[in-house]
Amino acid sequence: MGKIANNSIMLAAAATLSSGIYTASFAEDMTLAISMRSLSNPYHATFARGGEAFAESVGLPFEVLVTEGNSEKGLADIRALISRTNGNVCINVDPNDSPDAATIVDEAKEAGAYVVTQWNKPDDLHPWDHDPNYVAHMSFSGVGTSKEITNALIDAMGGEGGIVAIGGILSNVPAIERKLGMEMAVAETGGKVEILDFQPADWNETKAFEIMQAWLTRYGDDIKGVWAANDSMGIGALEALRQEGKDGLVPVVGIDGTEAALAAVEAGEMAGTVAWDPMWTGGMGLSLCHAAASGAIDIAAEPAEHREFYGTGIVVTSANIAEFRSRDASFDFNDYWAKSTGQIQYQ
Amino acid sequence: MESILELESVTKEFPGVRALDSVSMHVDRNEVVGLIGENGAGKSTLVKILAGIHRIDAGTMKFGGEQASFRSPRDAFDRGLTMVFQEQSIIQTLTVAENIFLGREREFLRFGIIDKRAMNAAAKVELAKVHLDCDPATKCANLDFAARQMVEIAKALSLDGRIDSDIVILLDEPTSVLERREIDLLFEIIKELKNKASIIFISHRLDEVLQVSDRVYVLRDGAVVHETASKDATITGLHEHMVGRQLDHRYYRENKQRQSLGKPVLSIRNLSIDGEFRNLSFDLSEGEILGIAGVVGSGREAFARCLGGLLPPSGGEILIDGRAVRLNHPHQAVNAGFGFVPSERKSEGIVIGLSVSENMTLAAGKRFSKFGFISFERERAECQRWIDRLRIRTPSTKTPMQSLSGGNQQKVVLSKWQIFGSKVAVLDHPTRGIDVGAKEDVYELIREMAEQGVAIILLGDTLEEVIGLSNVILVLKDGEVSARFEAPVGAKPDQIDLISKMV
Amino acid sequence: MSDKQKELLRNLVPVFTLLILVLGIAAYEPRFLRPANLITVTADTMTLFLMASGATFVIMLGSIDLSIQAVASMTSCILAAMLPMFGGTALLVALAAGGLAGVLSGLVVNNFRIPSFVATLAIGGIMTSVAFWASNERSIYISDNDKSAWLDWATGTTAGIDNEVIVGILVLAALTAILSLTRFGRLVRAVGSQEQAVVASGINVNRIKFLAFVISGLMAGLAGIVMAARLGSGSPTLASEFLLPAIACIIVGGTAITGGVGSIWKTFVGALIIAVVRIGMTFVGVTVFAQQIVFGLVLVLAVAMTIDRTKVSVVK
Amino acid sequence: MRKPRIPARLSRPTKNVLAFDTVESINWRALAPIGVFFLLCVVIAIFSPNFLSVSNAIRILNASAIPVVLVMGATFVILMGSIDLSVEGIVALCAVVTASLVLNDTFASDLGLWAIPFAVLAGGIIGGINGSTHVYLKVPSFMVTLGIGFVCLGIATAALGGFPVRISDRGFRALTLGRTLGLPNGIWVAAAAVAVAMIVQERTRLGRYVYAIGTDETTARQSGVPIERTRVLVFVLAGLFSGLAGAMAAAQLGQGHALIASGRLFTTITAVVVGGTALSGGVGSVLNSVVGVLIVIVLTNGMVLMGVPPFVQQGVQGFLIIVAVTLALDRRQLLVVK
Repeated sequence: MGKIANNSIMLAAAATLSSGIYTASFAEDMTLAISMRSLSNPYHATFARGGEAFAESVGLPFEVLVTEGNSEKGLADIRALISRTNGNVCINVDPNDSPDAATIVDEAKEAGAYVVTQWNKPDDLHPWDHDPNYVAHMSFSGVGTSKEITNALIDAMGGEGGIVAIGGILSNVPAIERKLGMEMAVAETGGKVEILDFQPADWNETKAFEIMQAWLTRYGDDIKGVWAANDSMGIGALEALRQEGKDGLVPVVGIDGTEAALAAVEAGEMAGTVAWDPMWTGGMGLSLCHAAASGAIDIAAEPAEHREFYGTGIVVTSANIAEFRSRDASFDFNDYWAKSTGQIQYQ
Repeated sequence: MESILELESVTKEFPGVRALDSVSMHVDRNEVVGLIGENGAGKSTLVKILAGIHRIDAGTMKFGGEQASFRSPRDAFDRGLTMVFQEQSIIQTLTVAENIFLGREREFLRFGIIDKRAMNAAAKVELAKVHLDCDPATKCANLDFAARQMVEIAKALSLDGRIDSDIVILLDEPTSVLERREIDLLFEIIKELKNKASIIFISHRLDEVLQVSDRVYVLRDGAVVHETASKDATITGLHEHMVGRQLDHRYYRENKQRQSLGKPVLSIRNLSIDGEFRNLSFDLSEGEILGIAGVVGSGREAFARCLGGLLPPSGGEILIDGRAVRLNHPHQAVNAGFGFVPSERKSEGIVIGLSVSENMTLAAGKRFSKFGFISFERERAECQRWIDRLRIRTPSTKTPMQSLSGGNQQKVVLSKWQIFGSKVAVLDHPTRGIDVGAKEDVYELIREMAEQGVAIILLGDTLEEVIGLSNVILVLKDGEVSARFEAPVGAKPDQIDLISKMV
Repeated sequence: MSDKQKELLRNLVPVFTLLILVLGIAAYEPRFLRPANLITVTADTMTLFLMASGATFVIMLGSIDLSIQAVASMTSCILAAMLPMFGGTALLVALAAGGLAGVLSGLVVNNFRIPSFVATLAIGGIMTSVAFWASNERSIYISDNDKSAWLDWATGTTAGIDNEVIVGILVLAALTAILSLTRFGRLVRAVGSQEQAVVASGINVNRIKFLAFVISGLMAGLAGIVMAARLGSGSPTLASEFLLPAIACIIVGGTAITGGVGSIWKTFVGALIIAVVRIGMTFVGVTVFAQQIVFGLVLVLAVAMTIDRTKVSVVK
Repeated sequence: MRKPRIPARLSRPTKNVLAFDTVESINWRALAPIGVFFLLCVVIAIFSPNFLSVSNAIRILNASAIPVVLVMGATFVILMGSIDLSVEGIVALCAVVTASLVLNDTFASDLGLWAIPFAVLAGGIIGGINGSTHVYLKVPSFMVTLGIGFVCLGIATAALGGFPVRISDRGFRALTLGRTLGLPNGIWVAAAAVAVAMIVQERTRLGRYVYAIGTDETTARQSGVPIERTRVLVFVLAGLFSGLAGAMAAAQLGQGHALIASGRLFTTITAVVVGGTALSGGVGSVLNSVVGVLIVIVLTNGMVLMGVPPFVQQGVQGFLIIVAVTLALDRRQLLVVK
């Protein structure tokens, strides 16, 4: 892996030489930007910090755009930014909904801007079809990591029993993938573990709290484990358990690796979570985008696994939480693919 | 005797109207002063000035010997001038006690909490003054109209003992909703009150005014035209001062009253609404004007609203041109041929946000539109014709309705049904609150409508109006017809005859 | 005459507000005024306007329609789900579904006499379920073929102008015609101003209300279709976070929330004000942390400026 | 002296088209929301007998605690004929304030339960801003509270840079986690809020003035009711309750962040209306709203208990709300339905 990265830097360097004239003036007053749902959740707040850290490292102006959960607003803001900068902009986008990615890529292409997308994009939209403006798509394997964390939950339950599962917004792509991963893991137990009920809580803590309460009435002690599609909902369920004095007795897992969830894992209240690395996706996405835009690499010449790749999602449980806390989270902005865990697979 | 309230040359003008013209009057301590006048004579303007709703333009008002100008009804109240409004100022969702002390709860506060027991006890004291025996904790919505009126009077009386200055209580048409025995009781209360307060008594029932008051002022066209001690006055004398002439036949255009009527239009058979009126039957022909007399609560308002489709009948038949019609909704009534001119002009007669022409064609809109699109020119032309014909004072057809005077607004309402082509016009107090000139225009229009063959049912503002305009008069009492008077030109029935059948 | 001028001035306050905002932003970042950018901003505003345009009728009645967001999402799902099989028919079905939502709202408000605030909120919930059902709980992509075959009228360009803008202007013209040239439009104003008097004049007020809700549903449906075309997909959450901005742009334009006063072009201007404030903040570079705060404050100030208090007696 | 009794004849004010106020119907109608509540309980219990367990009753009460506190304020605002859309903003901001003032992972402070007065005060101040802007700039409450709500959410986000403040003060969390006499403390706090609201409604000038203004603002003004002051104070009151709800939300979830109240707004208004309070003002009560909250919460709880498929839940909820309001609301008192 590292080898490939090194090679590609060489290639990129060569490319820089060849296309240097074209990009030299371009990179000068380039704007860097990040677009995402909102700043009011820790994942995206960290994502933005990653972007900011990279912008500081190269001394370029940096902007944050938010969609507020509204695709049209997200697109309008991106258009406004492209218009203001005359297309001289690199955007690391976490689209509000997957179809938005196509529109964003079109806009960028037309104006000569560069984009990297995160998480959401249509399966048939590929960076290599839109060279060079669509630099890359980064994601995490929703199904794979969900399967891993579900296995962690099943382990914590002792391998059998009923679980209840709290999902995200029904039609949301990560929500669908995470649910699928959970179902696959449960299916692999061959009936030892059973999904008692699945309810969507729309990523919302309070809804998860109320649903968990109702489950306690409906299933009572039959609930041996709680699966949540993100940490917020996991915490909501945990608090409902705490209310009944059952915190720590029924294992809960979430996904995202928020500080609250990590602390709950440390305290033994949650059985585990998946830590993405939003600092890395935010910073590295922008770094890669900038590299392509400034000509540091010839992105069109990069292989597919450098254009669509998974980041590292670490399953954190009580077993490895100490190790996780003490790990070296720093990374090199110029080592683009060091943390990649392979090309994105489509189901 | 000492004057508590003194008005000196008080003048009040509104755009286009001089509502009060140099009015001078005084109220002495422990005196009951009657105030009479036709609608539009300036009574309500005077009341609003006393209440602090309007300011005077010229002249002075003295209260308790000092120059006074009230900022608001509350201000007037606090200083001892309190009124019982014609339109009730009771908040129905509050209790009796809360209404009596609304805005004055301070005396019952214990650490910011209202001491309800103390408040109810105090209310009980006030209620005793009006001999109303009800639980002060009852919601006012659960009281009937008369009881609410008594609560209002009790509210006024609650000033007694709470302020040092003299108290003047203004009773604006207090008897109009009361039954006979309640009226008697009210008069007894007024007699008792005289020891504590001065009273201004406004009523259109002249006999009552003479019975209860010591002195009477007669207002006409915004001026005091007559002042007399009650013991020296007669009903007819006061009446002539009120209308300003001996009963004038021309005033009601009696010469234009139709002698011969057209074919029958409307037949009412045993019409009833539970709790309002019973077994009403009559026939009405083209060009005929049927006056309906009766006190409030006689069922005549409900009857008018029934024909407007606003109160569904509970029994009986209504036939137009021999065909039975259903009146469960206003649009059924309108399509059947009824044109209802409501007494509540501001809320039901006009749409304040629309223009003059838009109001005029509100009902007949279909005639002025093709495929739903309005033919503005046709509409404008038609409306302009009516504006000219009815002498409606408006700068243009597009003028917003709110900038018209009451009389002109009412003409617009009448023209609405004329334009629509209603066969039966139901006029519920068509001259309420409009000035004298406009009144005559309205009378003229009513005669014209009759001439064109519209059958008219009229609930008049005054008995005189009903008598003057009608071909035939029905008197309603307690929901039933108590008498029927033919009223041909030259042989009109007497007011006294009607009143005797009304109460 | 001076009264008339005052009236005209009062009517134009929203326009002045918009101009001041545009000039303010342009003073800071002149690129904002480039024609291409102005057209883009307008095009981006059109879905918001479409959603608010029909609801303007309902608000002019003195009622409110809180189902428009759910209706728009639903029609996007129906469109995206049906396009591959039924082609252009899907457009009609989706639009009809929007109208049907309006029919339901109208029936519930009229026949059960439930305040529109709650009735439309509840109908919105039902429409969300329909959207989940129609989309099989997923975002549905619209293929490029279908898009170019059936949705070009919404997303293409004509004579250099984005078609969204043209659709928006056509709707603006049509609805303005309905509001100011037809009897129905006049009665909407009358009902909002003094319902009892309209009832007493023999007008079937329920029919007026019903039609207003249907128009609102249709326009929300159209907004959903255009949104789906622009974003290339249908999703049960496609229009989320659109509801309050849509209501806001009606009010910011100067239409009274108590009814009786208002017009479609005011909503158009209101939508532009909302969009210009939002996009303007990105242009001026207001930090994203402050954007919501600035947006909230500007909203209140804009209404304080644009609302016509001469026609509303009690402010609630 | 003769004493007139209150005549038994029921009056019908002729000036209103559809206004009938008969004594019997008001009493019966006032109980309708309670009837709807019991009906709902019976239906759910048939499908899911667990519903009737004591532990589930406590869970429902517990889930109702925060909404109940919220509707206490919202009811007064709605009784006045206005509306408060800033609920989510104020709750979120006050939850952040609370979380930042107790022992937490972000700021060095440790006020413990003393943080609550600050949160409530903060809510009251925002309510005051709502009220004064509404009254003195004459902007409809709908827009003022919408705008101020955005501002509050913005501040809550900006103050923390998007991260939550996590509470590490166990003592403070006892506000909702602890139990007294077997019931979670949150329920007691909500009960206290209801008691306060009842006193305000029934026994203070403010409460009485709210009804007076909601019923007939002009008459109230003429009677000397200070309209402007009352309106501002009602928004302050609503802010205070929202502030308290914010503190409770922080205690319940152990953190404060900008999204902590999302979804609360429409639940609150729906509960008030389902309880039988008219959006046009004047009719209703805080007790009605408590029943309204219970109906809404039981509905959510019941759908999970009965296993209603997730994708139709919103539809079922919408349908049932229409049914509930149809049964519960005394619509005959409304002249016109808007």
